[in-house]
Amino acid sequence: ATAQETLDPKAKQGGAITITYKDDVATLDPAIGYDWQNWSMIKSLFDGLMDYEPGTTTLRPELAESYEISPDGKTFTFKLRKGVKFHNGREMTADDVKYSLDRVTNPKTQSPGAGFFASINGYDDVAGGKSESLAGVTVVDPSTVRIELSRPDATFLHVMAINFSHVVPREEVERYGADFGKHPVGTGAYKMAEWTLGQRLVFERNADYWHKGLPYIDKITFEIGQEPIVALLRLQNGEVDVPGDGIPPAKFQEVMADPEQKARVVEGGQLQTGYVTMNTQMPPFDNVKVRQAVNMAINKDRIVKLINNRAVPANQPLPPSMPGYDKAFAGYAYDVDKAKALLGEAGHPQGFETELFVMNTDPNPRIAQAIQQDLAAIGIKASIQSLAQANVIAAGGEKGGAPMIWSGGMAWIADFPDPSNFYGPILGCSGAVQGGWNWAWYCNKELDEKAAAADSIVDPAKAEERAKLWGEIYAKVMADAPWAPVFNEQRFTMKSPRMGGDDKLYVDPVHIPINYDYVYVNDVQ
Amino acid sequence: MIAYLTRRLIQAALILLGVSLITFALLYLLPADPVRQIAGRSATPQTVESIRQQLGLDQPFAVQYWRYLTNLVSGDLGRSYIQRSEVSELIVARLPASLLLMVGAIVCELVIGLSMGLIAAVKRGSATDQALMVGSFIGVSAPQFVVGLLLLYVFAVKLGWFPIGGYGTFSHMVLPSLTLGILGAGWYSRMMRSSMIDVLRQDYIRTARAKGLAQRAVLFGHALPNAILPVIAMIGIDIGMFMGGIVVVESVFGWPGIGQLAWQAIQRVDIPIIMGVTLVSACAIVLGNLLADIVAPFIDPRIKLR
Amino acid sequence: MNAATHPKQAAGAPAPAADRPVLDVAGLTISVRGEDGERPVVSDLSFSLARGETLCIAGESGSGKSMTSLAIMALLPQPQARISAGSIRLGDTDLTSLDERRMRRIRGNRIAMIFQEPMTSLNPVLSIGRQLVEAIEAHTGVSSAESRRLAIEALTAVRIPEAESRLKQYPHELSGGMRQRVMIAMALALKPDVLIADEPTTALDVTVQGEVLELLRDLQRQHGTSVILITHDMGVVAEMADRVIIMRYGRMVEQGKVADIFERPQVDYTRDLLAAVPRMGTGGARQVPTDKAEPSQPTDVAVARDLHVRFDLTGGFFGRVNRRVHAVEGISFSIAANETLSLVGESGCGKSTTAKALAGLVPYHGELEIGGRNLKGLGREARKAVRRDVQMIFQDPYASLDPRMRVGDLVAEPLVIHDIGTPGERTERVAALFERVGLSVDQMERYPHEFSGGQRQRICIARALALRPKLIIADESVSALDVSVQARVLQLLKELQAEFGVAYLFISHDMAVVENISDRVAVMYLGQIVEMGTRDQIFSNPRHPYTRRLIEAVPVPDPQRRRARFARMEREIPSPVRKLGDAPRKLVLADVGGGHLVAESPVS
Amino acid sequence: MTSPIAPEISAVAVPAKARAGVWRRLVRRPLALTGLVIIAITVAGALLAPYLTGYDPNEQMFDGLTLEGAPLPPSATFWLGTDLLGRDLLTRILHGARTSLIIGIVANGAALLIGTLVGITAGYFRGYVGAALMRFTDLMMAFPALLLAICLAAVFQPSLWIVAMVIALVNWVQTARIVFTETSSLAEREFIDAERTIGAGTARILFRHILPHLLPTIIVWGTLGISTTVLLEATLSYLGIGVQPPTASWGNIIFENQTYFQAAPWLVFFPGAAILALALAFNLVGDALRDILDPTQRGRA
Ligand SMILES: Nc1ncnc2c1ncn2[C@@H]1O[C@H](COP(=O)(O)OP(=O)(O)OP(=O)(O)O)[C@@H](O)[C@H]1O
Ligand SMILES: Nc1ncnc2c1ncn2[C@@H]1O[C@H](COP(=O)(O)OP(=O)(O)OP(=O)(O)O)[C@@H](O)[C@H]1O
Ligand SMILES: [Mg+2]
Ligand SMILES: [Mg+2]
Repeated sequence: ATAQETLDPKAKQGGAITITYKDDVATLDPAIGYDWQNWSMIKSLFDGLMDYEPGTTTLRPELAESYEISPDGKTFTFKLRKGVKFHNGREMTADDVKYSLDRVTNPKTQSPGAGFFASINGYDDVAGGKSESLAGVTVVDPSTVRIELSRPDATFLHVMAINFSHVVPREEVERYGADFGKHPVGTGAYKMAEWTLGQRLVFERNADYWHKGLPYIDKITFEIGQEPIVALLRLQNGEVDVPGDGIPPAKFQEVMADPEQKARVVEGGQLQTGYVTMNTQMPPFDNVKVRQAVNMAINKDRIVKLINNRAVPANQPLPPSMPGYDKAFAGYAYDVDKAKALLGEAGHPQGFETELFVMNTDPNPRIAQAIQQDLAAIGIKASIQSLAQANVIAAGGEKGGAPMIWSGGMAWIADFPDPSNFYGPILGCSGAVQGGWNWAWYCNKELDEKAAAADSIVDPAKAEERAKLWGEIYAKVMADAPWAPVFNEQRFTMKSPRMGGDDKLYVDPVHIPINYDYVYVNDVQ
Repeated sequence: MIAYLTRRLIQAALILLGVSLITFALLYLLPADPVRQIAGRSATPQTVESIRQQLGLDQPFAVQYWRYLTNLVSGDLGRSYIQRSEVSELIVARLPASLLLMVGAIVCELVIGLSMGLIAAVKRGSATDQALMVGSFIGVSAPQFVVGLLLLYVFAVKLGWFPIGGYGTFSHMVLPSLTLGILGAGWYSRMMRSSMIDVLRQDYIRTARAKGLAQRAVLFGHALPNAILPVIAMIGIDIGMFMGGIVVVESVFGWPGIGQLAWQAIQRVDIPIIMGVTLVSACAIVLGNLLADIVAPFIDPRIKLR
Repeated sequence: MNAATHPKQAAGAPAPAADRPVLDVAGLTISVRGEDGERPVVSDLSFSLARGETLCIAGESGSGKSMTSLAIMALLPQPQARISAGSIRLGDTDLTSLDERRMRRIRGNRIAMIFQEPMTSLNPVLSIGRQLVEAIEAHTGVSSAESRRLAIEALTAVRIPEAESRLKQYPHELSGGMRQRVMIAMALALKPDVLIADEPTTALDVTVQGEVLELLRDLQRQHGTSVILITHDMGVVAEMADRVIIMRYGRMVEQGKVADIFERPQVDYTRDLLAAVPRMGTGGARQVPTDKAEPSQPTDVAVARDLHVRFDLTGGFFGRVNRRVHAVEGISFSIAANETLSLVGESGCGKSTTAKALAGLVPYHGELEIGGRNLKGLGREARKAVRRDVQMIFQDPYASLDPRMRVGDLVAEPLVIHDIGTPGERTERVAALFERVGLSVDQMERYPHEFSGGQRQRICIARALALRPKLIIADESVSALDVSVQARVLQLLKELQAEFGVAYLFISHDMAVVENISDRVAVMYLGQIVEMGTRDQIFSNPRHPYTRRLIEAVPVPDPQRRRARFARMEREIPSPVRKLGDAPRKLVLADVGGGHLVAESPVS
Repeated sequence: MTSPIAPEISAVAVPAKARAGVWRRLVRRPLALTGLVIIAITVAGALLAPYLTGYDPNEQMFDGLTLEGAPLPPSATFWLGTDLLGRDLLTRILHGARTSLIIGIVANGAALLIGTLVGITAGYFRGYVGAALMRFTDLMMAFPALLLAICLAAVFQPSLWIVAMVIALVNWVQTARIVFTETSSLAEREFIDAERTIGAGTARILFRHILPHLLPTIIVWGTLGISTTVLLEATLSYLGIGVQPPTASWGNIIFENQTYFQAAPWLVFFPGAAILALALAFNLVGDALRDILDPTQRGRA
């Protein structure tokens, strides 16, 4: 499939839109940016070898024109698209691809995404500071790059689509050094026109974009530091096109009650699950019965109601739109009596006292209080520790730090749409270490092996089989119940009347809040 | 004067040194580990250690602090852990807006607070006095977020007199300054009332009245300069108290000041930014106090700069 | 100075006809509200004031003199005091029924007032120029340049040198005498019909007092102003008054022409008052006979040897000490038990500072001994014990009483601190003290601000007496008292001396009182003693020209011997502020016989 | 002319107890009485909270929310409405009074006490003690209060008493500064010299003579401090370093709900009114106290 076909016949070229965010945009360096504000901005400034069909989770080549996977699944050969130019006018070559991968894995870059590339040959040397260059990445010719893996990795094409692998021009990186993130130069649909720190960023259409006809919009202004409630007021006033932080909970019902406003809300799924972790290495949660009891005690419907029905109750780690999600899985139904019984069996008929950690931004403390009340009903007295994000993360990474954590606000939003993304760092043994992200400290060697096996099924034809395998893994996880999945959040994006383009662009699973490259405005002549 | 300034500036430098030491120590003691935030979820312990080393966070406290100080001398506040930019750059970009907002707020405080206090003192015990007192307590007790949104809703959205948030022109400044100033106005009006009542019973007020001066001349010409002195001393203190309000007001009005920067940094334990903001605010406070002290002799000639 | 150049704005009342009284007070009753309900402080007072006349109101302190004048100005202390009956007419206008706005046009313009406390009556943060100019501008329509000129003129009229440059100065930069003159300038700038001067000279020393009185007379001569002069100094009354009103307990007890009052007083109180007036040259006759002709034993209660007190003034480029006030410059004296040493001298010569050093309130050089104990290097307990032996009565009674304490408690406080007696005994002792200083027992429950100036002074005296100290330092302690009370207090002091052998360091500018009470007298000038000797030596044989001048300046309480002019001061008092390292020359005292010490070279 | 008149005043015997107690004079003033009643109600409400309403402060009632999950406005069942979790707001405000009283009165009072002590000592003693104390105050003052509070609170484990301590630690500085200024000018007054000459000790001078003069200032700062500290506690809880949910405090009820102030105004209005009422009540009492204790103001209605 060539990119040209995806052009929307109704789309008009031109116009400018305004998007608001509350928090600062940290950095636009693709090797570093890992916030949800800069995530899709980076996607519009830079390109990777791979990408997804807009509005879907379907992989497709991007800077690569085509790719080949060796039969053992360990060698990937990418043929690069010709005539792709960086914003500085220079043509992108295979050297840039290698440079970018070398750079993101180099510990000096301090990339939070370096670990995604662990399967590339020579990663350990680079990560350990022994080498500056990944042995597994070879420039075959200026438009061909070959990547050899140390093990088969079914997620590797996804890895080539995430921001961290996006291609950067060496000369610009060296020119700006640590400030490259403030002066991003990529091959993307937009280029940076202005960045007034703390106030606004302006993206300008990249006229030289290799994907002819894209993007549609001439100028995107991101206004920073806008309270979501105020952003909504401004949207209603016609000053803002998309409030980047979505519809604030306090205004949700008001918006949905007004048919005119409701018509401008787009709803979609999200690759997200909200769950409660239970520290499987801390008594009494080392007893599976206790964990199951917790699973049964939580009234998920009520919690969903609390957040204005902006989510669907969950019974397994994977969100519904993720391959491997098991529709048939029953999970643990809400059953207080059974939960009590289980607690009794576990030797805690009177319940026990424990702590529930939660990040301190609305609605998370509220959800935690709802959970707290549900637990109290079966005798578990959980006191809430509502802390800043960093402190919750710190507690979770400590072996005896946090018995229970509500994941909201820090919840796992998939980096890429693949079931494995929900396992490794947060449920696998590798994450159950000091400072790790496996807050349940759940380590099941057998499942780790199964996961490795699933990920070595590289052949796209066998994707179905692989998904099934993952489904089984998560079913096993649920049998051990290190988590109590609570809900999968739904996305509600609001847009101004002039915004055009398919609704799915506004709930694009990988572009949050919207896919800037493909949306357009209706009011240009 | 120059000697005085020199001495005060040296004092200020010492105070800033103390502030930096205490803040640095407190942040050092924080339970959250910034390195893990930088390294991300998929990082191996090895990577984490490597980053820790690069940032020098494996060093003993004294070494870290000394390095911070030496960098500070050359104007280097370090790089943000999260944003990865120079802290000085981030602060410089946002400081003018905050200072502007503070100036606006101080003006609002003084204008509203002093006039309320003055009227209350003159009409002491009357219904007006009671009403003003309730007003000043509402100012002190009302959550600024709500006040800000309310003002925004009424004057910007409904009446359209002011823009809905933003930064740039004078009309952008009015509502945020007012929101921030309302709290202080409450304080000032109480202080002013109190010191005004005191001044109004002094002999020299009787003298002024014996001259046949108009009430206005007595109040503004004679009582105000005497009563305002304790209030002036408060302006320096005020700047420190603004910090809390600035966070809220700036976010409601989309005002690009350091309040939001600080808030985000606190949420995410971005220590270099917290340090930087603390030091910069400490500077502002110290300078504010200095200014208040320098102004005082102009109001009360008996006060000597010492 | 021509009155025609100052067009007066039409004020509330038409100009009074020449034959009619300018001011007419009829049946005036003033009440104040206290904790125990309302009580009158002035009852049924009636008098009138003719054009160009000087009416002196004299009488007991606390008799309502200040209240009356405040009532005329409609400036009674709020919210406690009010006029409860009577009328005050200025020409045809009844001032009691005027609203504030119209009253304002009269104040300053038609009636001006000089207040009792010169120290606090000027606004400390405004330049005196500003304070003068605004008074002028408030009532005339003249340009600001013109009112500035008038202000300079007024300052020149009260003989403030370099008037023009003074305009920029602030009150705290002026001495007490100068401040009082500024007040007068302010009151006179608009040439009011009536001038009320409430004890304008009480706080001033004799030389300045003469100056100020002369000024009042001058201005009256030039502009025909009617003056109400409130004073308890019968000397001043005799010098100034046309008519006199004598008040007591809020009522007028007698009024009449000055000569009549002095020569043919009608009521007992007036007679008592006049009899109580201390007269120069008669002091010896009124002294309680004590037989201490020879101070045989050297039982010195207090000794000062080469006492220096200097205050550093900082300034200049580096904020360093660059000048110094040589307030006390090497004085030596001793006071024996049972003895009264008086310290006299012009304002600012260092009298109070000497007293404070003795009371341990300012750091000093040299040596001070109290009861044989050197004050330097005493421990806590010893210091407290010394404190018990030395008591001080401060110059400004109001400032030295904690305004938030009841006066009864204030007087009892020394007893509490030194743990003397049971609460009951203390109350009794305080009550006795109150009676002895001429206050009533029921006043114990009141607060200092509810008293008149003289009453406050008596409270201070009672307080100092509470501990029965060995030495009492009395800094201008009787200046604010009316003569009868003054006489009573002096008598009391003497009795105490006789009873307990108390020694006094008595500081006063009233030479008559000094002559009356002292055993020995020291005359200070610019921080040094220029002459010291027994009372007789000083008063009958003053050797130093400065001493002579002081004695001459005293007004005589006899209207027949009224002086045409007071001696004018030809220059300002020299300043004790000197550059660093520029210590003043030490005067050498020579004994001219009988222990009469005189500085060897006359100061000029 | 006139004859001397017998002085009526001298006949008066020793007055029968003119010293009405401060308390008696306080309750005689209607405004002060109102204030006292409000304070009493608040304290009683806090103490008796469990018995006053039929609800548990933390009970998230199923019928406390609409089907869309919205809180309920005031009604006969829930007098002040419910919060976002379906809890009875009145019950939470009553229980929250405990926290807020501790913060607004104990912590604020402690701050006032420390500030007064430091300010008065520094202002009275010149020399090294005073200078050292003032430099320390300057140092503390140079901290942006909120940042310092956050750092302090984050270092310790959050709990109500830690928060109270932190608030006291942060808030004493301003009081100290103002008290210092006033004390140093009071120390120059002559009546203080007079006290020294009668042998009054330092403690007596500081607490019997200087302190009463500072009362107006202390009262103003103390009463204004109530609202400020209660809201500061809320900021800290909001940041996760204050009292932890579900413990209610007036401040955190406001902070949790402030974005909803249009959709559910009662959630902000009632706790806000409670803070205001408490602060006003203390101010009324404080103002009256100030007048009563200030003899120059006697005779005022
Ligand atoms: N503010 C006040 N409140 C209550 N009583 C007062 C007040 N001011 C003065 N008094 C009382 O009023 C009476 C008259 O006081 P006033 O000041 O007029 O006396 P005076 O004649 O001027 O005495 P002195 O010569 O001592 O100044 C005194 O008994 C005094 O105690
Ligand atoms: N604390 C001080 N600092 C600087 N100078 C002072 C201080 N106290 C007094 N002086 C100065 O010392 C000198 C002597 O003052 P002192 O009060 O002893 O005079 P005095 O003889 O009592 O005069 P008066 O009769 O006016 O009371 C004056 O010039 C005064 O200005
Ligand atoms: Mg008087
Ligand atoms: Mg003196």
